[in-house]
Amino acid sequence: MYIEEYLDVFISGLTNGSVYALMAVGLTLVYGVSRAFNFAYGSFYSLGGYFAWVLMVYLGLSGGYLMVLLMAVPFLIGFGYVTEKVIVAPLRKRSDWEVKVMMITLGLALFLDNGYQVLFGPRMKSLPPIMTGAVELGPIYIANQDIMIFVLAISGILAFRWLLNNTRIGMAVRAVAQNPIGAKIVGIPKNRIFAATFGISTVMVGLGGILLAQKYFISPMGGWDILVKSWVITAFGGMGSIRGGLLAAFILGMLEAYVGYVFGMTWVLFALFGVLLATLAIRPQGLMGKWG
Amino acid sequence: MLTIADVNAYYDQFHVLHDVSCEVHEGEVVVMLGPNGHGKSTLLKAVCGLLDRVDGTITYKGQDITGWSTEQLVNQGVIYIAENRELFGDMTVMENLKLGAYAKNARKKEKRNLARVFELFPRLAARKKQLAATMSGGEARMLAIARGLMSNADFLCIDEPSLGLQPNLRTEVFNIIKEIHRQGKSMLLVEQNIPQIADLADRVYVLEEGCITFQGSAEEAAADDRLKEIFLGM
Amino acid sequence: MDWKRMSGTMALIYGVMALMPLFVGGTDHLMHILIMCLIWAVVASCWDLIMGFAGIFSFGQVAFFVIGAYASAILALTFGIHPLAAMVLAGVVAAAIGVLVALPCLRLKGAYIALVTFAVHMILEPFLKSDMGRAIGTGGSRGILTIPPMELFGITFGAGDKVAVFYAALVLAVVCSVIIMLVIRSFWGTAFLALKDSAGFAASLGVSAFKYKLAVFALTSFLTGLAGGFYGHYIGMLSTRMLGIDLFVMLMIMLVLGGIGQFPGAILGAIVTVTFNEALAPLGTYRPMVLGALVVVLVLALPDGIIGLLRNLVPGRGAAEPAVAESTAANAGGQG
Amino acid sequence: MKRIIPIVLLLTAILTLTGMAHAGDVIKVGVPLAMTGPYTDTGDNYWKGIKMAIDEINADGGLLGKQLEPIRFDTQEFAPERVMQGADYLVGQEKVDSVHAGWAGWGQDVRAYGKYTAPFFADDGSQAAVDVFKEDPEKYANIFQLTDTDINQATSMFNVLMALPYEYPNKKVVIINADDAWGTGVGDTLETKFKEAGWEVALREVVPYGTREWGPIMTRIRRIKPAIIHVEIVSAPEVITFFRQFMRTPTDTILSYGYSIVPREVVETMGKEADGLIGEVPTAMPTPEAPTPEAQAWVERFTEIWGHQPQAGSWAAYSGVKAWAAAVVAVGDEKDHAAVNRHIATVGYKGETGWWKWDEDHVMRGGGDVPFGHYQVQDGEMVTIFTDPPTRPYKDYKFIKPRWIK
Repeated sequence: MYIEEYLDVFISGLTNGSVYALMAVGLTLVYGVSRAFNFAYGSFYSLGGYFAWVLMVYLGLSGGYLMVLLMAVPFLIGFGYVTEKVIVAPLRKRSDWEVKVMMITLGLALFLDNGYQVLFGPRMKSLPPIMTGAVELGPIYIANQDIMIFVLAISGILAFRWLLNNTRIGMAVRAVAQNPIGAKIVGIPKNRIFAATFGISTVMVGLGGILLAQKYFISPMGGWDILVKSWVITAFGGMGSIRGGLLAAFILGMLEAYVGYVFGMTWVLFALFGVLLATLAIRPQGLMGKWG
Repeated sequence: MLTIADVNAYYDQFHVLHDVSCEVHEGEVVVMLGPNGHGKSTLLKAVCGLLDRVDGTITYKGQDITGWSTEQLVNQGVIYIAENRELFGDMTVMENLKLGAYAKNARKKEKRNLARVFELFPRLAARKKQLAATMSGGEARMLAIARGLMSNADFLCIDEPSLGLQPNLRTEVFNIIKEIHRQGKSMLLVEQNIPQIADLADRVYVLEEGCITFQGSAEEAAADDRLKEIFLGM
Repeated sequence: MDWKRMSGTMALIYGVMALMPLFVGGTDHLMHILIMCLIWAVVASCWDLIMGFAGIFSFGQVAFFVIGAYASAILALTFGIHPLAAMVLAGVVAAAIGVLVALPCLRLKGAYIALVTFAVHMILEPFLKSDMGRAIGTGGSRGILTIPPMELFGITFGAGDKVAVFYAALVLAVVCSVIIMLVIRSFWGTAFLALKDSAGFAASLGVSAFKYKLAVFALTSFLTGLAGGFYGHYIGMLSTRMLGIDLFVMLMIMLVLGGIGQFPGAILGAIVTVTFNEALAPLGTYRPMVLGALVVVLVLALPDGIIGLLRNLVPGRGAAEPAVAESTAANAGGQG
Repeated sequence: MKRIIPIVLLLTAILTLTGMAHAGDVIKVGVPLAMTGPYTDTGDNYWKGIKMAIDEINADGGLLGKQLEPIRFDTQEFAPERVMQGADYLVGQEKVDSVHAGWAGWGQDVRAYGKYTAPFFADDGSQAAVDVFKEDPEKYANIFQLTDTDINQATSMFNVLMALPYEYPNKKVVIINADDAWGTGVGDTLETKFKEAGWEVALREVVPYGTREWGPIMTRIRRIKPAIIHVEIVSAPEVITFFRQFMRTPTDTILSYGYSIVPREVVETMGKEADGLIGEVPTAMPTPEAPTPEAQAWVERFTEIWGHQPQAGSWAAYSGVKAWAAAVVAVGDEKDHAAVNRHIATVGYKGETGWWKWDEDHVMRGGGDVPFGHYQVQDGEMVTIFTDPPTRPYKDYKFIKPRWIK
């Protein structure tokens, strides 16, 4: 047995899982609250990365990641909010609106991704590492960068939880998700909540984009992988279930790492979808989802 | 206070209300009686901005509120309390109440209203942390009313408050409604039958097949043989 | 749309198409565009049938197309089956896989179905490239480069004779469209509309959601696979590059343009989209960006696609249909 | 409904007219490259070489007195029908007299352009494309490959790895390649070669594009401690993340990147961090010092125009245009495609480094004046240390033992 190797892979899975969790939670939130499925989610991931790149590399602003995060949050919230207001909200009253939302966000994704390509060129962009060096515990080696990503991702999720549980807007978001009619009765402006949710989810995925850009780089089409993974995690955990999404993110992060380690990288995608299908066959609503 | 004039309302494609007119004066409790499925709830929903299509005129405190959104109405002090409660099941009693005070005008008075509500519903005060979904029918009903009161409303539209309740709970709910009335709120109440009608209502309407078929004071209603038999269970 | 209007519109579209070779028959490049219009018209119509009418969010249409193309090519190459028979068999293969996918899917809802069917799309590429794929003759990542063209009545329907291929494609498109139209006008179509409005109501009518949805999955996969087979024999080569996001997005645009659930709008959507995409070619690098922006604008501006627009422009007997769907969708996001 | 007819006719008219706008004394040159989608970057590299050649010819008074006019076509993601569409549009419709592509469809292009007679230059580097050519050399007489096949390139990589002045601590190799035709071709060839030489292929991984997390593979590599790791994924993010994750706890391993060394971002992003990596470029312009003064002048010209060092493909595509132009001049008629093709195939072309000769399969085989270049990153830039075949050190440049090897 190679105990330390398994530990090594475990850490890899944990880091992956934390970032997936950060990003999948946003997708599941939007679906849970407004039943809208956002195909441009991956493009919002790239948006975060490019935003940070413009600030840090192109404009060369000093202030490091703290400054970038401080500026990115309002930018991303605003971007998501406006996007919802302008292109998603008008569709809500139409027939087949769910398909139309998928289509319009797919169109947006096409626009954004190719827009990045035109603006920033096809080549990848990189960000300075958030931290260098590593912690060595005997045979186990953990890069500080990974620790930082893990810590920031988890803080992001905790902040998100705090927001949902303890703020008026967070409670309103949960209220709309649990009972849209009840929410309407007490005077919660549903449409504004939908848009706000979209904004919050954009922040989640955009921050994920910034965190990962310094390790995995930014490229115009780089968001598709994120969209697919977030989607799988969301469905696996139960669409609209935030706790389910968190659990699923870590399970899939681990699965990815161990399948890659034991069987090889080719099998990761097969394994992901295999587990998803098996789960849905037994529990059509995902791990923690509810029908409706 | 509230005047409904020649209102026609539609539910999906169905024409439910036909030229309904009625009114509620300041400080009054008006009870709308009628059999199930004849449009009572639809009328309340029409008032509270919960229907997509309403023709006619609804005025509240002299303002034309036809076509207003629920959100605006809540801010103006009109609140709907649903027959099936529409609580937030996965949230605690306290969270439900706080959300009741979501409207702008209610936020400032949240603390005061919370104290009043707990005074009115001591049962809820003891269960602040319980999830709404795990409450019994009677408690849930009380929570729904309490949540409505949190909006600082002057005018309550209560949809069948006694539906599915044990007789003793029913009495308790009606007593609370009376208490709320004493505190100066006006109400439009919808019920299938109320034995204690005279005790509670100032005036009574009967809505059958989407039309108003009776109107009068509570005493007149209690004296009406047909009403007595059908709605008042006397 | 009523029966007459639907068949009339279709006859008009295909009639105009049938005349096109008179004008551009000598230009291979334009003939190719026309042929692709017809092939995509079939695929888009199938997608419309399953998504617009049956209300199943299937995102696996491109996958079934590619499955059909590969199956037909492999059958013709390794077993020497006549391409026409291979095409039909490829349709059967696609239908069988469609049913396999449908079985777990039909227990699911909305975005879940979209994910599972899209998963088929996602997995298909690594599968075709893998050793398993190579073993059944997909040629791995090289693809298949020598697919025999279809020969019938002494005519070779290959890339060399585009006019012949065009008319063969036209026959295919007309046959598929008529089948789809018959389905929509039959009890199936009524059943689907009932299912879409209210599953409970439909059940009370004795409509078995499962049976019909399974059947529509099989039918659309079959027709899509058939079109895929046709494509393979026409182009003469296949590669996994068809599974890129490009084609998927194009098909979606066809549907948006044509109007969801507005058959035969999808046919029109396919023709306009392919033509439009070619017309945008001079934009070069900006093309997909403009295309994306167009999708956004068109979805907002054309609620019922081109067909809806035409219906408003050209009032006719069937034009005054009330907007029934509005109210059912009004409680958007409701029923939480 | 009647409005459909004019709409359709109008669209058709627009399409037809856009193609007929030009006339006069020009020679049209087709350039089908990926302008959008995931292959945009490579398309860009080829375009820079082609554009440079065309501009030079036009500045010199054109070809046979006529100006060259490039007509571009976006091949997107190389879907079969897209490749065919390109051929039908450029050659069939626009009647171009030569086509200059880069990556063009790995065999699909041979079939699509083989229907026509206009000379077609591709940089497929793929045995699949050559196999299609061999089916009917007569028919495909207009197809010219600017680089040798994946098999021969991989063999060359192997030969150079074996020729490195370095004592391998063991005979274990790890091969990681992308799941496309190129990656698989190279990976398969290397696997065979290493096995024949008595090496143990301890791990062979085929990974999809987009792989960024190498943790699980690194864990296995650390146990294997291979003497060589070969990575063949022509995309910068993949190979950079691989390198960085490898460097966290490096083993005593030579890192061979093959053609994946090519994306400029590898050295641009990493600079001196990348020192020690080795890689290969076919049809290469050796750097930092070109083999001849003419070649050195070319490199300087390129750098001046585009603001960066030439990338793989740029020079090959440039030379393709020049080779065709030379043949047209020799034949004296750009419309006599058969004669032009024959001239290219039999005479060849004298370029900056010497003679370009196509073999009987119309492949520009590595060797002679245009060998494969083998590089090592030294001091943040790619330095040619070997050329092959025959395998010999390039000028005075030496292989340096990577810093991570103890």
